[in-house]
Amino acid sequence: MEELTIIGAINKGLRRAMDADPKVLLMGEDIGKLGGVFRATEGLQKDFGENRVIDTPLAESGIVGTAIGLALYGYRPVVEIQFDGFVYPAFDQIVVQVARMRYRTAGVLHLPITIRMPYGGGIGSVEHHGESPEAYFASTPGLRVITCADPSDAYWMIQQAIASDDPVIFLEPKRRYWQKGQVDTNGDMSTAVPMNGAKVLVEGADCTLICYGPTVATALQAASMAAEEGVHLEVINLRSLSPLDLATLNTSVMKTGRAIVVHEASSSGGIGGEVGQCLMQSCFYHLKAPVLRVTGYDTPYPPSRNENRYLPDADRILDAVEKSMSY
Amino acid sequence: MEELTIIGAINKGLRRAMDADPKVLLMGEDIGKLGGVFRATEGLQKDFGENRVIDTPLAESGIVGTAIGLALYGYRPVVEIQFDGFVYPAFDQIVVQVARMRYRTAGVLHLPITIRMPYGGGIGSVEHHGESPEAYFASTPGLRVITCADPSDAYWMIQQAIASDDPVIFLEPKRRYWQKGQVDTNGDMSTAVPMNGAKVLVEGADCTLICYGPTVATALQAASMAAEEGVHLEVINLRSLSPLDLATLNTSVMKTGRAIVVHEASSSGGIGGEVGQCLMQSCFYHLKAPVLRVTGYDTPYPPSRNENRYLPDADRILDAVEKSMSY
Amino acid sequence: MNQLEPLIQLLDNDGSIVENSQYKSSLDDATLLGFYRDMVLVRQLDMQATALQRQGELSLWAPCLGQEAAQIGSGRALKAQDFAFATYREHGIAWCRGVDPVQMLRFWRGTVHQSWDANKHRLYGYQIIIGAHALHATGYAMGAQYAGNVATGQADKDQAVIAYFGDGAMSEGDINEAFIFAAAYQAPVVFFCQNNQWAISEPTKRQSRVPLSHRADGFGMPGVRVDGNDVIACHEVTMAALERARSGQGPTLIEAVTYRMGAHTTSDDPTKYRNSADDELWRTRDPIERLRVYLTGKGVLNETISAEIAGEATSLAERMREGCRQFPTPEPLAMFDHVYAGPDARIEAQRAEMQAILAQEGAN
Amino acid sequence: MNQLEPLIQLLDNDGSIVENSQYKSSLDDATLLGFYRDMVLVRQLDMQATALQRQGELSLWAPCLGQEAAQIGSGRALKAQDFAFATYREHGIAWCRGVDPVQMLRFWRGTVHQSWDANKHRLYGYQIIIGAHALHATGYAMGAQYAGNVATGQADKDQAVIAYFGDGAMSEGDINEAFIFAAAYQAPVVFFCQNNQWAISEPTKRQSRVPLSHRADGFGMPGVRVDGNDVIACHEVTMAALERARSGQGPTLIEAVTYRMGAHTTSDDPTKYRNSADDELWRTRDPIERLRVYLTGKGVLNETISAEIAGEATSLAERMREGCRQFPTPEPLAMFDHVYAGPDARIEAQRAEMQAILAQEGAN
Ligand SMILES: Cc1ncc(C[n+]2csc(CCOP(=O)(O)OP(=O)(O)O)c2C)c(N)n1
Ligand SMILES: Cc1ncc(C[n+]2csc(CCOP(=O)(O)OP(=O)(O)O)c2C)c(N)n1
Ligand SMILES: [Mg+2]
Ligand SMILES: [Mg+2]
Repeated sequence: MEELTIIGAINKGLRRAMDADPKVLLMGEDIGKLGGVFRATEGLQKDFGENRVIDTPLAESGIVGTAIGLALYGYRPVVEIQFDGFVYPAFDQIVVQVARMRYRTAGVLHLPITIRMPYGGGIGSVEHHGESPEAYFASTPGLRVITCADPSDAYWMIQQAIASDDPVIFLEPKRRYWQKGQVDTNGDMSTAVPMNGAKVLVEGADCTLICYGPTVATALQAASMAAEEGVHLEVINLRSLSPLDLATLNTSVMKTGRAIVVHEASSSGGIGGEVGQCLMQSCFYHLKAPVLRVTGYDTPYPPSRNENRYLPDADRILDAVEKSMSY
Repeated sequence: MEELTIIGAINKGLRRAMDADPKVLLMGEDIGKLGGVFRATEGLQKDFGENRVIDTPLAESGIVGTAIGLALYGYRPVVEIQFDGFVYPAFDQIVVQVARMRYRTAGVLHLPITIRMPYGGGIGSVEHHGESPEAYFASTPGLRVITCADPSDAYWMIQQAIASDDPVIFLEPKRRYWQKGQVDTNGDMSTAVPMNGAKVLVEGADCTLICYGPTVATALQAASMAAEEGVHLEVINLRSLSPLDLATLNTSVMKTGRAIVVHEASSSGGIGGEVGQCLMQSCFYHLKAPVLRVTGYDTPYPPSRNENRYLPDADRILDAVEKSMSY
Repeated sequence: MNQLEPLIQLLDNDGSIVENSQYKSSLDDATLLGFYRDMVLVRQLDMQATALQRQGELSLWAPCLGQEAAQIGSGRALKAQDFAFATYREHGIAWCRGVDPVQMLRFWRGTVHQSWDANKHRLYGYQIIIGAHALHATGYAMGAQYAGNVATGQADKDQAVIAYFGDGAMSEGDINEAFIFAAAYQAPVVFFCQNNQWAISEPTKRQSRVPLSHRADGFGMPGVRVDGNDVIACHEVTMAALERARSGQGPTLIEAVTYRMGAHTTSDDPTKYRNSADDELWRTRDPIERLRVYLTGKGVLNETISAEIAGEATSLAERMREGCRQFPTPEPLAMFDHVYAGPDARIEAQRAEMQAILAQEGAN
Repeated sequence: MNQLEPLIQLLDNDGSIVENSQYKSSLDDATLLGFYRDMVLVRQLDMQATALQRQGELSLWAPCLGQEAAQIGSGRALKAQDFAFATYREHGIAWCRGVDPVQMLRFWRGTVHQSWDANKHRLYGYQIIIGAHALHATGYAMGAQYAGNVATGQADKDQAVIAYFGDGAMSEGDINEAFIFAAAYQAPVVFFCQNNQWAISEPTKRQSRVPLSHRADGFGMPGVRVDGNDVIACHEVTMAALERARSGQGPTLIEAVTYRMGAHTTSDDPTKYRNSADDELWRTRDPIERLRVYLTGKGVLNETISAEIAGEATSLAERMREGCRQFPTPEPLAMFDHVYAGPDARIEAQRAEMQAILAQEGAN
């Protein structure tokens, strides 16, 4: 066991993946000497060289597009998109090419590409540095979309993403990068929790809180506040946004009869609606209240002096719990 | 009253908008001499000149990006994206710039841009010509997303979109382009049904079918088949995918207690889940069955020889009705 | 505009050899005769496919009529170890990469999204999204470099990659980013732009006021402008660029000036936007005809050989007609295959739903 | 690499006038003194903003330290009717467009997404997305053309547009598409690339092996390479390009070779990726210093005037410190304004939710 931050765990996970497989390449803007603007790749170019940790020209479509070519050649590229807000120039290459190559070629070609991306708000920065674009990717067939919320998951899930034969969008909760936790860095990937499964973090009988990435810490906080009031929330870290681990969610909601989805992205068209719809279909007779959502608002991301009002907090979650319990 | 096809109605609507406002410009690939690959702009360059019907270089980001500049100058650009599958290179300009300009500038700048796009499958073409990307746009704050299903709506909604001070994604159901209907081309835009409202097409007490664009005709067919069996479906054409006209949906579902959303796009992350979630929240005690979805599958769009299996048809809708009624 | 600029030409429109200070023909008569046969057969396959579309057997076809020299000349310059990325129009390249014309049709009939095994033919399938594949080609070339398969000096090992696209594509961001990456990493990739003068209804001048090959310089790579209807020049120029790439000297942009003699696709009606005078002019510059004149003049081509090739063409056409109709209609359940590497719960549920529908239909 | 290529220079590093066959200084002493004052004050505002960030008053700042000549030289070439589109680093341009430095800080303090009224200053606000605004600039320039505000010959009417971006931006698809559109329509736009040698940690050679100005030719527009630390040359070159644009002769690309003397932003640590020798070298090429030497030599600048300007700088800094702290923290409810032109049911419901939260907090 080793104490690591999330960003430190990603760095170690990348290193271990590169050690394990010489086909693993890292690509992105400023990932070499600088080690990335968040230092996810710190020290890796020094140790693995410029041919495996590749500083790219400033062109996101170009980065993903050339990663596709490298993957076709037999490499396993790991692409860093510097910030969530800069992924859109690569959108075409991601949703039209990366997502569909296997389907298009009936399995002849496939693209084991991982696209890493810091996402979410709360770091007090300027426009385009606080976005949650996960729904765009989660609604795209052919992509796997996962996100970590603690150093142990960060360490293992990045390795699982790289080992996956499907393309993976790996979302990193940037405002939690410096959150610390124990990681069993001597462990083995095969015994780590699979990346496509949800995890029950806290058991509780009254209502299920479904969260992921940056909102996991918020949900845990809300759960302990509720517990003090005698309300027992079950907290589930979704981890995989596509596919959804509905089996785990169903078990929980069949027990509690209530669910609240918490995410930073806007409500409309977000993961929350999809989860709610799925739960309505699978747990119709068990639901004592509608699935509720505590999310960012249906506006663009606001200026940072207002972001704490925009982001779901424990109070808003507890209000929703109260609302749910009142049905 | 005049009998027009949907594509003919769009052409006439564009012409009328250009006549009414000299600031209206059309931009796109092949929209000039050729009149667009579907002939939506046929004859317009001849009558309005090359400065108002602008053939652009082959670069979608460039088209939308320059349309933004033209809008900032005071024009009202109407952009044609040749096919749904070619909109993604412009995604960044659409979701990061077009959608947010008003918010970013606190109302100082705004972009009255209409982005027209044929969408949906069923025309037997090759890859990228049968897509339904509406959810990407509908989940983007700042955009309005609308779609027509008959010539009268096509005629009026395109004019309303152009007149809107918000940017509008105008989705045209390409396999219905040649569907005919009566249009009151002498009417007045102010008396036409507003573009952001849903329309009840058929009243019925048993179950609500919610559809839009290309699936409206399919839903109507299903409704008449059901009527023969004595099941009365209420058919609602959503028309606006963002914002959703929840008032109209709520009224219907509070009456019927059942709802089925029908669209061509994949199920996961589609409009159906958002509609279902909203209905669960607003009609929880009225719902006799979960809101169900009849949609394209969670795969990329298949080769065209399989597309009729992929697209929702009346039989699949009736199966869902049966399932809903059996709760 | 474009056709007035100087072009590299080795065989002129009258079928005579032209001297060029930089390039010379390295081709013997047998090879040239082979090219001639290639071009005739590719034209045949193209016309047959167009006919099949007219008969309702294909949903669409993008003819390469008039572009045979550009495609055969460059396509025959590729070595087995090279890799090609093409658009929807490069049937001649597919031909050179050993794809059976019957197989080519599967995509256009709507039975599959890709007609052939890209690894087997070392040719990526038909790509519809304009420009996107130029980046894939560049990345693939970077891969060759990282793998140590460039500049080894071993003739059978050093790899190059070629990316085909049109004049219209030159405006897409992706193409320009491909130039950036290729130049930055000195990737062994050749960008082969067939300037067929039209992007659907838009003439090349809508995209650029200067010859497209001029674009190369400012990106830090050489640009070459070649007569795209001269199969010899296309071959030599491409050979040189590929060799440059294989030996580690980096990318090249080739602009082959040719003409789209037919419609953009079978859905298109070019009479809407271009005048027949241009069509007429370019009919007199037919890329096959000039090679025929040259080879006939040299006595390499004669009536017997012509008849032989015509016979081959006839049976190719026949094989296409028959083969096309015999493609199995895809199984509805195949729609659910290959979305992910392994099974996915959602998709399996939907597959089961479809199975139930099929079972019900079977029962009725 | 880049700095060894020939550059247009009118004032050399020692503060002496250089002869140039194509460009001459048209500036009188008073104007030059004005430029000097501009540069000193812009440097002051930049350093003050950096300090405010260090003190926690701003969340971020992107210094323009070292780029004052490029910005003042070009910014002062704009006429009132022109329009500018800049990135996050062009505080000198905002200065030239009459934006109060105090206002500039609002964006960086996180209270608004745009610091000033773009229409009033005819300068679009800070743009973060690299390259995107070059297309907006091109479209705006097309608008000027369609509106008949180009090539009328009326000095106060003809409009030009200028788009600023960096060396890194030259790799983005959007920039290259902007070149395509600008050239295709001969739009009155000047692309002003400040090659400050770095895109965060990446040197310009990661983006291009040839000087960036060379990119222009192949797109069909002139490219000019200018000493970006020479305010006179920057001014003349930009004046000429803008005039070309206004008179209907189309776009120009200007590459101003300068150096980012500071960090990329206040979040950046350049010691991680560049060595101090370069920093030292460029400190000797300070754009303000050479103008100071020149003006002092000519007797235009003296201690009195210097002291006056220093005084202005001091009070500017003071005003910034005070003003910055006085920006009102945005109302939480403002978050719901301006998503759409009119009210939207979803957003109004969410606004009401927030109102309830605020009311509850108020009650507690
Ligand atoms: C990204 C994208 N935009 C638009 C289209 C529609 N489209 C198909 S072919 C074509 C013209 C292409 O012209 P060019 O690059 O010259 O190639 P050619 O067809 O002449 O071979 C267009 C606009 C597309 N396939 N992809
Ligand atoms: C589309 C996009 N990708 C990445 C970034 C992150 N980023 C911000 S500034 C920068 C470097 C820009 O370099 P350059 O264009 O030379 O301008 P400079 O900062 O040197 O003025 C990068 C990569 C961004 N803002 N936008
Ligand atoms: Mg072409
Ligand atoms: Mg720079």
